Amino acid sequence: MEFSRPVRWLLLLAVLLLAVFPFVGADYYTELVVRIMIFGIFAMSLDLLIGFTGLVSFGHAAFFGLAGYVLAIVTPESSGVSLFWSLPLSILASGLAAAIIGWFSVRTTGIYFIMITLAFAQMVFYYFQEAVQWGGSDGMFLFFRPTVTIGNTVILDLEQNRTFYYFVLGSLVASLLLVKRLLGSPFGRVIMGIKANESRTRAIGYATFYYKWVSFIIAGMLAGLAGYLEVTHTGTISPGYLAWHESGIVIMVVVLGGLGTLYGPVIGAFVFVVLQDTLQDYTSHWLLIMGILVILIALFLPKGVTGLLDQILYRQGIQNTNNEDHGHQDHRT
Amino acid sequence: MDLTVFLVQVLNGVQYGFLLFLVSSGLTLVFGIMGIINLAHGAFYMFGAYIVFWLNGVLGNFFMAILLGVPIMIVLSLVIERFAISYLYQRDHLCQLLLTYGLILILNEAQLLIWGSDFYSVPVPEILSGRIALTENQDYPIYRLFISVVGLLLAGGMYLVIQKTRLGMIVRAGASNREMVEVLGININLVFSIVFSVGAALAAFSGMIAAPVSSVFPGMGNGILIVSFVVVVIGGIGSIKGAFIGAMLIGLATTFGQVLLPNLASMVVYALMAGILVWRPQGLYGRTTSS
Amino acid sequence: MTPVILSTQDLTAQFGAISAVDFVSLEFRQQQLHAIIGPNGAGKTTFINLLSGELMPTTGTIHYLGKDISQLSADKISRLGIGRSFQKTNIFPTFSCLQNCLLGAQSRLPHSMHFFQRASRLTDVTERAQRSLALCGLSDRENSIAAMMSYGEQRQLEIGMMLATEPQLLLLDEPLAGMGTIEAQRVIELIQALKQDHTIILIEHDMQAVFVVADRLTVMVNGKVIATGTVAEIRANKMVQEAFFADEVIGDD
Amino acid sequence: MTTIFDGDRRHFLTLAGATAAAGFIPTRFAIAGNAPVKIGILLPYSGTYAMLGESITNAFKMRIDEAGGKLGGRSVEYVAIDSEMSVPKAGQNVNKLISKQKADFILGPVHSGIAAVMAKIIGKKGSPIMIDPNAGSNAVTGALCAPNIFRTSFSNWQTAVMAGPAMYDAGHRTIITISWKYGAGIQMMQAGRESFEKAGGKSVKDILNPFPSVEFQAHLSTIADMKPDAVFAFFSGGGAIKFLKDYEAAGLKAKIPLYGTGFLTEGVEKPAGSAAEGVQTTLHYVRDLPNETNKRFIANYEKQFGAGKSNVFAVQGYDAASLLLQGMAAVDGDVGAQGKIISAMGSAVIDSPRGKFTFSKSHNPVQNIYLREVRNGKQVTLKTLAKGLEDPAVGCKA
Repeated sequence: MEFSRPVRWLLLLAVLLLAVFPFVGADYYTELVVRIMIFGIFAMSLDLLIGFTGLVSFGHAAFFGLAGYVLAIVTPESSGVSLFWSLPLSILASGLAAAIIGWFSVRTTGIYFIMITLAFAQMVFYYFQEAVQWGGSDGMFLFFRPTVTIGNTVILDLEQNRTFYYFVLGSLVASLLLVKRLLGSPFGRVIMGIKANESRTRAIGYATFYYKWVSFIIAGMLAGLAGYLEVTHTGTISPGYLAWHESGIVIMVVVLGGLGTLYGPVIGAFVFVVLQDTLQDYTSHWLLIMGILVILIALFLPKGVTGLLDQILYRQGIQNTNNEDHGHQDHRT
Repeated sequence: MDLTVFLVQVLNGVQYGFLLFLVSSGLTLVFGIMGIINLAHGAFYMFGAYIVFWLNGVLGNFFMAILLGVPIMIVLSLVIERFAISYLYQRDHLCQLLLTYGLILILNEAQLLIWGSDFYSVPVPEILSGRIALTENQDYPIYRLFISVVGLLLAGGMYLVIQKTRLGMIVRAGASNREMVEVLGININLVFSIVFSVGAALAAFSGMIAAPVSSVFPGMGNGILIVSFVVVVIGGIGSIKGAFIGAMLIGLATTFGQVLLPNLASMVVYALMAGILVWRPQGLYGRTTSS
Repeated sequence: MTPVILSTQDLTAQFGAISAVDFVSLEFRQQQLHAIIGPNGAGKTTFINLLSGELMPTTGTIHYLGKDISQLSADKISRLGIGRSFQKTNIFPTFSCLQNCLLGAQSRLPHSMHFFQRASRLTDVTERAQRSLALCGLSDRENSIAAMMSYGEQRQLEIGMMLATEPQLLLLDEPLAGMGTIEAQRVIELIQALKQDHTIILIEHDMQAVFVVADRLTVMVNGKVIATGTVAEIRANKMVQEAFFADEVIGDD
Repeated sequence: MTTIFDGDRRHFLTLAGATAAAGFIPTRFAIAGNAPVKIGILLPYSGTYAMLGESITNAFKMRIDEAGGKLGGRSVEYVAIDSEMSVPKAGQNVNKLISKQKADFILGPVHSGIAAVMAKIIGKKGSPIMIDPNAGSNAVTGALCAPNIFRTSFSNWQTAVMAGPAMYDAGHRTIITISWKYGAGIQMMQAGRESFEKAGGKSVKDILNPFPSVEFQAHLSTIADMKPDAVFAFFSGGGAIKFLKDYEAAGLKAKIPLYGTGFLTEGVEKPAGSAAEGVQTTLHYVRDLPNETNKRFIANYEKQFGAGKSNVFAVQGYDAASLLLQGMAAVDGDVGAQGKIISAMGSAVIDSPRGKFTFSKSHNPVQNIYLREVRNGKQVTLKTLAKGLEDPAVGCKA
């Protein structure tokens, strides 16, 4: 997995723009960008499953919400907890849940996989919905953001919105590089093979189950990171975060941005959040417009915004650009 | 729990199962024959309920309202099939999820624009409004028994259609295989149009039948959607028999879950589904084809 | 005669009331090309599917180098050194030719659960992939996307990808099916070359080709073996002629 | 640490993390007096509770229009967002109203979970002023209370706490409580049960149905089997209609009297039909209250929005506007003088359709609670159970 040259430059430019944004953007929009970046990490984690492993998970919100709940549960009402243990703990919790759910789900394919991931996510959803000790359907608050201190020195004060902004930006860039690296690894090669042709991958000697399973776990952990950041950002968590609607929306965002591109889902998150924010201002029936947009995307933009971008960049058919992409990649290998 | 209470609860579970079967039968048809995941199924259910409320008000007769309402829904669903769904037959599940998700949003808003946000109710028709004494304290409404009878008739009817008719032959042939059906000299587009509208009409019909007991309100389709998916998947996609068994299982599991495991009641259904899929990944009566 | 590399004992695959493979007991010897012929529906592909682990046998066993492999999954069997090609071309359509072979070559690592190592730095994997691409005659198509190549080239690529897994035993399921004469000739030459250092089990409809390349022949009809022997023996076998050649248009699929 | 001291009241509010708020201190206080006052509204306009959101909005606007369409001499602009009843979206929606739309006041929500999120954010910021026109979560004027948070509806505790004695006085000695398993339901159920047991009765079983499931049949069989003297229920909207109908259809209504908090029958008298007849509930409002304000309110509202459309939710929206009118009148429309507005609102006497009421220290209505019964499809007052009932505001430290 390598980005083509123009895409690389565009990404670099995007990161630079994001880095200076807090200095030029109004506070409200800075907040909005934080939300977009967190959503972007979440969508990117799902892209690892849908776009690269070929697993359409309809329960991804469960891992997002679960990590958020873990942070809210371990944080007392009087002070923040250290990020150094709460972040790994939250991510591990999501990873563990993904390991258990994945162990059962990854055996199935197609519609059944979609449905069994939905079923497990609904179980997690209802668990928190009914867990009165954790706020039931109203959810919980996080009164203090996690602390990043060594000894008595404050390394990062996440309560400061600007610091938190850069922390999220850093997480986004790190996640992108990490997943990109993952896809360039032997493991990445195998999961992409599974997406392209699973039975063939098995027939040349890969126990595909384990690769799908591990991919499911990694995606769950990355979703956990996003969930951790989200709760740190908003200060609340509720079962609604784990509901099937959220799983549906994140699928939509991934497709909107462009499957199997990693950066596409981040663009998808951007488009979705900005659209939602703008439409809301004009009409309380904005869901109607959103519905029409969703249908148009499904019908006419199956490769998402990045597919459109590709066409503009190369001024030719997408198939050919793919061809070139792979060409570049192989010369480098 | 003594025997009487147990039996009453079994009756409750079975009765709920029939209602679930009514809703799920259309879903499993569309699922199985067309390979379409129709998330908008719940929205059709809701539309059915609203239409019967509206027509019942105009005509003053519940059965006439259904008789007129079902064709309306068939027309509506044919339009949707032609202008949206039909573009998706060769696409993957992902596009279907998206498109039908968009349909939910549109249909929900359309409902608000047409009928507003008030709660409505549809009176139980006079001849079915009686009750039967069940135990010393509890009666059983005749209308609920009527729902069961309708469910039973529908199950029987679908069984006959599938076993005895040409459409049924296509279903049994495993119509996910387009080429094969086309080789048989059948206009597949026509078949798909019919199946989709029958599926939508069944959803709407079950919304109509359920309206007198459930009341009519915005968002009423959301809750029923997921549970009918569970039914279909447990039973095996495309299997009417499976949907029937699945509906009964979920009906009973819900009822006894509420009574015996009040703290886990809503998880029981999903645990059951996960368990069955782990045991039989293609559902109870699903075909073992990879999709 | 060379030692036995693979043998089946009463191997059976039952689908409902039909036995696609019916109590087949066969021996395959090292360094031989053993072809299996028979009319459509004779159970040849099912037989290959049993050998490669795509299907589990209803009864009977398969021994490979003395080891019972009848309950092993496809990936495990591949790792033992049995490679296969499919009747319908089965490659990674979205990958380039080299990527197809890279994935094949990489499968010989003890495992691929390396998450941060760069796959491009596995030099021996890359070399092996390039070598097998050269073997199947597609060196100059390294970066072509598989789906966009001609049908014949795709079949070549499938063999290349299989070779990248360094198999000892090749299971080839109708490698010539649907090919033009020139393409077919190229593949026959490829098979001839592979014969030098591989054991091959070949299913093929093109009798001319089979008679040229095969050392031994087995004829299957209705899931049963009706004869096994050298090319000359089979040609002379009356029963085979009646059961098979009579109604089979040779070379047609 | 930043401390915003509110000179007019004893309350003050500390903000943890000084700079958290620094970037957000709005500049709107400087806006010239002629610009319209902006009311940010976060209410449901889709889904099951859309009717509540619309009733509140309609009545709020109607009240402002009655007062000449002006607040403290300034015209009024509304910015409404559909809350979609989504707790996850609550934070962003509130931030949008505050930071992007620069709303001077926030009206909302309906849902208790959203109310908690809003109260936390708005309370922590210290501005603007939020008026909760429905959500009854005890915490809004309890643990989450803040000077700039007001409520014109009720606390869940208030709506249910008089039901216990009422049922006991009617001769019932055992009850079963049944409700949805979510915040509001649990709070009402607890208040109802505790007050009943305090009066001397016994609650034999608490049934919690998963929210928002409307499958009650199994529970009805349990009730029929256990035969309590009465049943105390909390459901609302579509769920309430379904419960009432199922309860009647199971033949229980004639044998085991049904009680509830007012929402069980409020606004659903017509669709529930005979199933609601005779059901007694406790609430802070009844449609037939004889005061003049109520008569005028109902007449005006139903003239504009249709016969039979007025309900308690509209009353709460109406009173929210009354409260704001008083606050803004005290400062002649200078929204910058938040301290003075709060002070005026806190000491306001609202001439409400429910009767006159005032506010507690935690800004929750101090109001009467009535026992009501549905007769011929209409709510009828049976008696006043409590006069000037004040919520204990558990956990309010402001």
